[in-house]
Amino acid sequence: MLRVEHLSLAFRGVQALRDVTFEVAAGGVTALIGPNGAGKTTMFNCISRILTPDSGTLSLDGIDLIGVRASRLPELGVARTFQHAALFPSLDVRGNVRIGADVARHASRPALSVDETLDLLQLSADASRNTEGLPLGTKKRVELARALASGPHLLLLDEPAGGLTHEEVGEMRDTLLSVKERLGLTILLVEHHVQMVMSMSSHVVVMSSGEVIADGAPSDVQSDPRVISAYLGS
Amino acid sequence: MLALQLLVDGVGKGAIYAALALAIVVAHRSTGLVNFAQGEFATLSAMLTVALTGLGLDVWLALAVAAAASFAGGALIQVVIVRPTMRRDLVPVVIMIGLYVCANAIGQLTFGQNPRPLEGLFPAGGLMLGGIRIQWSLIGVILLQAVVITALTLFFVRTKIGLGFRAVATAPEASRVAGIPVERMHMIGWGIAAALGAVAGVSLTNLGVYVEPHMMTTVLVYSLAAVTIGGFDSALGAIVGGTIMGIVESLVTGLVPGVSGDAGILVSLAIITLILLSRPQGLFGRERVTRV
Amino acid sequence: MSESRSVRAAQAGNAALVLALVLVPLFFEPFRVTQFTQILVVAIAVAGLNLLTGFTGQVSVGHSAFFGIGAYVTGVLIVHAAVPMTAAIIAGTLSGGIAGALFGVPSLRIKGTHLAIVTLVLAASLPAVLSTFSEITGGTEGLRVPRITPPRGSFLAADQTRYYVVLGVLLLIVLGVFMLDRSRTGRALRALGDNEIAAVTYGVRPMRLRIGVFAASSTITALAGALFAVTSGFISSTTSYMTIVGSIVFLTALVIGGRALLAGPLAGAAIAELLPAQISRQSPEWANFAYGAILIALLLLAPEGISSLRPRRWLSRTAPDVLPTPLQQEEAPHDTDNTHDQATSTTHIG
Amino acid sequence: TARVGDGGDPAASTDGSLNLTADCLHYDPTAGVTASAIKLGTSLPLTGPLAIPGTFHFGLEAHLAKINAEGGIDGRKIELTVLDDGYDPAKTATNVNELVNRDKVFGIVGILGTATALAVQQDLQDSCVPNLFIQTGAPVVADPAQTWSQIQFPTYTLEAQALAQRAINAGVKSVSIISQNDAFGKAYVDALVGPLQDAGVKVGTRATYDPGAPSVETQITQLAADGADAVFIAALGTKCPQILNGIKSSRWNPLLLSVNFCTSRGLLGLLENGAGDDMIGTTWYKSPTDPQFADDAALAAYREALAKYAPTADPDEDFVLDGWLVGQLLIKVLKSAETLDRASVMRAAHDANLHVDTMLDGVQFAAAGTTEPIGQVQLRRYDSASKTFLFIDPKSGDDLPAGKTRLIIRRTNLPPSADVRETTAAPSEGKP
Amino acid sequence: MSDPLVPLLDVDNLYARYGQARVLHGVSLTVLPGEVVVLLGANGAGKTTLLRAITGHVERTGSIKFVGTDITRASPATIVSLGLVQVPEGRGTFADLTVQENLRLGAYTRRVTAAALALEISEIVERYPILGERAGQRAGLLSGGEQQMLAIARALLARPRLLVLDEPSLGLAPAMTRAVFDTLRELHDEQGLSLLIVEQNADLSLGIADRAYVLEAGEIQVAGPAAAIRDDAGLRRAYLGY
Ligand SMILES: Nc1ncnc2c1ncn2[C@@H]1O[C@H](COP(=O)(O)OP(=O)(O)OP(=O)(O)O)[C@@H](O)[C@H]1O
Ligand SMILES: Nc1ncnc2c1ncn2[C@@H]1O[C@H](COP(=O)(O)OP(=O)(O)OP(=O)(O)O)[C@@H](O)[C@H]1O
Ligand SMILES: CC(C)C[C@H](N)C(=O)O
Ligand SMILES: [Mg+2]
Ligand SMILES: [Mg+2]
Repeated sequence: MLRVEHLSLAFRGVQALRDVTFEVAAGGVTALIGPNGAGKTTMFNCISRILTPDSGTLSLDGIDLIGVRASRLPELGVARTFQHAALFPSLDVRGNVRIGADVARHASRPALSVDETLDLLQLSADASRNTEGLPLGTKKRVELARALASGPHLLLLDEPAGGLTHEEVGEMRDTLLSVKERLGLTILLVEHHVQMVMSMSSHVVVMSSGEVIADGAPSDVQSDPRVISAYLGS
Repeated sequence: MLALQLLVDGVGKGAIYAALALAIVVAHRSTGLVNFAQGEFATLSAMLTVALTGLGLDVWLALAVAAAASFAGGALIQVVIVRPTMRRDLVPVVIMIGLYVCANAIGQLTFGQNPRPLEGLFPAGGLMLGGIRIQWSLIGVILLQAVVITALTLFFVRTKIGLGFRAVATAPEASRVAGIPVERMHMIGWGIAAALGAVAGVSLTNLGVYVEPHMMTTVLVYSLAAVTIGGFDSALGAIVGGTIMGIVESLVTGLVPGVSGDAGILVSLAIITLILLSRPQGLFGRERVTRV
Repeated sequence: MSESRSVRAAQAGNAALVLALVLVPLFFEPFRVTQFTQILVVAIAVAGLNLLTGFTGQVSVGHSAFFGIGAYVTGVLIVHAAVPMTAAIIAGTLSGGIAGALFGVPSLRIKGTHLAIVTLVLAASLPAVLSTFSEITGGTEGLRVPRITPPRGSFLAADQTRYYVVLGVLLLIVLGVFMLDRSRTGRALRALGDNEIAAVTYGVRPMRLRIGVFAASSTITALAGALFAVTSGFISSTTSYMTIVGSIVFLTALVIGGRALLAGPLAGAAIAELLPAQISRQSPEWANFAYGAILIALLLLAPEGISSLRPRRWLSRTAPDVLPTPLQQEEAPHDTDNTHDQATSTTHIG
Repeated sequence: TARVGDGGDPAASTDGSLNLTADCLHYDPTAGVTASAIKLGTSLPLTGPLAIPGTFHFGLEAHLAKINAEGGIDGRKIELTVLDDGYDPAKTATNVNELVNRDKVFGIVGILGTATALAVQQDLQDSCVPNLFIQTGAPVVADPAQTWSQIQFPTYTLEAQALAQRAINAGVKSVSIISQNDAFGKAYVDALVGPLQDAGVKVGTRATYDPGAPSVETQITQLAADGADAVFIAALGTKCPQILNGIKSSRWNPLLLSVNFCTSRGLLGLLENGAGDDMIGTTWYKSPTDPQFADDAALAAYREALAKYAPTADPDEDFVLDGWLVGQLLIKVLKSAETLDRASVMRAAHDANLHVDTMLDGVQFAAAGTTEPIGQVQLRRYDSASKTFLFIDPKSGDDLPAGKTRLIIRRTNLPPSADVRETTAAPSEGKP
Repeated sequence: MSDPLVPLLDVDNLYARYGQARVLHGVSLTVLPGEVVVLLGANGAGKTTLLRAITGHVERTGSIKFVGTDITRASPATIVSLGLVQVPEGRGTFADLTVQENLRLGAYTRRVTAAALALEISEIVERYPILGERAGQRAGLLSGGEQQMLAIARALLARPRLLVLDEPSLGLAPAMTRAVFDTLRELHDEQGLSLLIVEQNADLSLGIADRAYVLEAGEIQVAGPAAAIRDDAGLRRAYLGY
């Protein structure tokens, strides 16, 4: 579905992506993991067209994404969350989710209604709250709700489990998997919660220092010595 | 020849704009606010200086006393008026408008309407350089400003307190976490800016401006434009921005036929828009960090 | 108070306010009606500014220029080209909108305080432009513009006619802003003001919206200017609404008024218009000082504006929650990479 | 002499040409007049950059207070309401609206400024409210169609032409101009250029400055580069000393010609040593700082009343004296009105032919048949060494003996008076 | 070192609120000198609020004593200078300042010579080399995890007696999380640093903790030795996942 080929990007002095190539299969959960500063968020920023790579190609269902403006991506069915929740403080929780739904109105994809989404992520009680005072875990859920409400094909999640207890991580995983089935989603997941990654992904790509160092099934990757030394630690 | 003289005139104009611009930069660098009332504070400081010289004080001494008093005044205003409203969006802007109006009124009430000159800080007259006339006072003011920028730059970049000022201006909450006394820093920042306002006001009187309640009205607009061109965080930028505006304005109105004195502000509008379109943070400003 | 009850209370409050506004000219002397008309004109200008500042958090100190463009295009067309008044008002309004759209272009790149200062310089430039073209604008000597007159056979006096025309426009605009507030575009605007990158990720098109909102905002303020020309009958390049002072009046009224859509601009405009004159009558020497001090005191007591003071709910549904502290660089541009903990700042005015 | 009119038929004028009330909306002849008072109002800048001209009101108030203390006009005290407009025409309009409709004043006196006056002139005309002694000399305000208003200053045209005449007489070959970039400056420039060119004098560089600009060095450099024989200065406030100081330090040494507003002592006190020497200016009243009037009885009375009734005012300020002078004229006009109704008073103003003791000898407020009542000015020279003014002969430029005047007069049907000299200055037409 | 039985931090009956919203309802908690205390709780329980209340960042009533000094009304700056230092939740860095400047600001409340500070900074950088590599880069441009490291490093430079950490592992890769906890343990063991940690990675945090508290809806529900948490089936499922 999403194909990343030979992508490179440097910031002044920092080579954040080096010739990155991987593929995200439709309908699955692909995890993108790697140590801090590996380039995962940068990769997301390239896919969501906030950044333009120096070289390489990006294609979604055969459409060349490099030529697409960031604001058109939701129409193509791409939604994302941000590592540091990027909510709109002048809108309440429901308003934030409605921003997502505003996109979906124009798409022919199946989508959850705003109320369904709020319900699903247990946000109904907080619907009219200001987003600024929300606890971290709740912010993460609002982000996810906003993304889901846009009725995406491809969902990019940047550390959705940050700040959640084990129990809450489990709930989030179950929710994600069930929505994925319902809407026929494809998920690209960046997450440091190894247990969550391993238990829900069908395919894992590991990056380090801007490079892909491993790419395969979760169990294979988990035992890859390079991954252990660079990421998991002994 | 004419062009050269106009250039010198432009530098003089620029020095006027730069004087107040420096105070604006300091306030911004240490509190993150653009103080619209800065010009009026400077006017009050200049009036105080006039009053002190009237008591027989030497003008430099009067300036020092006025700067010290201004420091206290600025700090006091920060504590009593600005601090309680700091964190509420547009409110500080209107607070500063209120301060502007009050300061202006105080000037009229205490000093009266009549313009008064202030004894020069520098020798009168000037030198002729191949037919170009340069006043000693202009040279003096420029030197004074050079000293101020150097001191400010060293202060903000080299010293621990200077670093603290930059921290509280850009990230007050993180500063609190790091144990920096944000409120006190803001107070001192306003004080320093007000003291520099005194220097600005007195500099102006050395560049042909008289002390009167409205001496800063237009200067403020140009100085704000200068700061914007130079970048809100750069003392050097304030000087460069002011000088660019002064020179371009002087050359355009002096050399282009049919362009009248009023065009100055239009020229400034053009310069500021063009420069900011290519460098939105100003020539010497640093772009704010944005990434996700 | 439950959500629906507070909404109903707000509606009732607004209805009462509208009724009062409609009745004003029937109970006041003509000179008061004329004075109120001017307040309504300023309220329209403030509503225009609120569209920009309230929704996107951008601060314009240049709206006096749009006001002036609206007033002058209207006045010049009527006086020099004998264009019918309505057509001239429309032309003046659109001209202000076009100028605003042009200013929307730099606003794509120039943000926050920088934009505010650029607009400030714009405001300072209008009088210079007017005096450059003094042959047609009259410069400081100004232009005498024919005023709105009652339609033939109308039972309304001239002052009442003018009042109702302006009131009608104000109510329409407030209704428009109210609808925008609940619309998809309104949400998109606020999202854009909060966090451009995240907004774009959700399909918000910054160029279109930024230019659009600048244009819409300046159109409304230009309409206020056009109405000023045909209700006051005289415009000059020294008329304060067309100088920086005008921008400051609008900004002050916006903040002092608070974020209620109708009550906010009205209360703000009334204070900005009436207060200085009233104090000045008592003591001209102290008037300015007192005015400045009252402004400060009001904000210390009611930082969210008069319309947010109790009884709070019934005054109105509140408008856009603003804004990323545009003149306080601490939070602008509002980036996702915001290190500052904003937990303590939850209230916004518009 | 005056009694409250019953309204009668105000249109029945002794002067058939003046039908004052023909188009009045709700003409209220005696508004503001009661058995014990006559209410008047004014709007002028008490604050802002033009607050100094605004000090005019002190002189006016002092004079009215003095008259009131002496019993008023037939027992009626004059109550003057002074409102601040900060030189904002929109405010002037609001103020006048309040004065007329809320305070119900009888008339408006001494609106200050051109734009401000224009903002309210038509409204006052439409409602037939006297709009007396407008503080401007702009010909555009002296519009014959505006029968309910009257300016007080000699026109800027007359002033400019008088100075032009002096330049021509002095034999200069070229004149540069520096003027404020607004209607005020333009009125002078417009009036100046024609006569100079007609006389074969070259009009060189014309520089303008923005009233708010902090300095005028660029303009001085431009003018100095041109190096004309004379320079005409149409400026206000601190721009005057800035210009004169600038000229001085540029080492250009032209004949200096300046409008009346530049020649107040307060401003000249800001001059650097030697600057402004021999500058020619105009006047029509007894400047309070002019040493030749140090012992003048009229000024002594003025100072005494001011100290009593307006102690905060600066008696040396020309604008304050002008306010006093207007007060004197006002009382005479009110007293000379046949009845105390608006039309009669307005008619009295139009018929006025008055001299008051604070005016220079020979100067007359003579309104009959003209919209520009004061038609004479005296030239004077500034002596920088003694910091004083000396009246000069317009033709030769020689100093006149103390106490003597030689006026330049606009050619009209004025009654001849003692030491008055006619010159060639042409009457200006009130432009619409 | 102070008396091991007198609490370093003694929070008693603490209430805190944001405007009208009451969040903490009479929380009492202690940290003894040299102790590591973990605070657990569900999303929204009030953990962050509790830490912010202790360090002076939210409106609070009740009593907070630190080394015997009442700091209930003290300003954040005073609290930091007493040695009670916080690593806030999420990014607590100065985005617009460089990494180097961020580190220097860590020692703001201390009297230390420039040379001594440089030495301390170079020691920290040895632990987290990326901070050295990016010394001149502005902090806001770092990756999420890199910023978290910076925030922790900066707090350490304040030389705290009690370090309060709000989700220190947030955004850190597993290996890095372990490295951070190693550092903390080391500082605890070698320098007697006391710790109060809010951490969802309970495996790790309980691993170094002496005692634990569980906060629910603004009230302390469970308090006891760290090991006891592992013995409670419900808590184990919620916080440890097995
Ligand atoms: N705008 C930028 N300017 C300079 N360097 C940058 C910029 N954005 C990212 N980097 C650097 O690029 C590298 C990759 O950053 P990125 O945010 O993609 O990492 P990440 O894999 O998401 O890490 P983490 O798990 O810590 O979030 C980092 O070293 C970061 O410092
Ligand atoms: N600035 C604020 N304004 C209003 N309410 C707030 C604010 N900050 C927190 N709250 C409320 O306080 C309660 C506790 O929040 P807190 O952030 O302390 O939870 P937490 O336990 O840290 O959660 P998490 O594990 O998700 O970080 C929540 O109901 C939250 O909505
Ligand atoms: C100084 C004022 C009395 C003159 C004023 N500027 C005018 O327009 O005429
Ligand atoms: Mg990341
Ligand atoms: Mg938390």
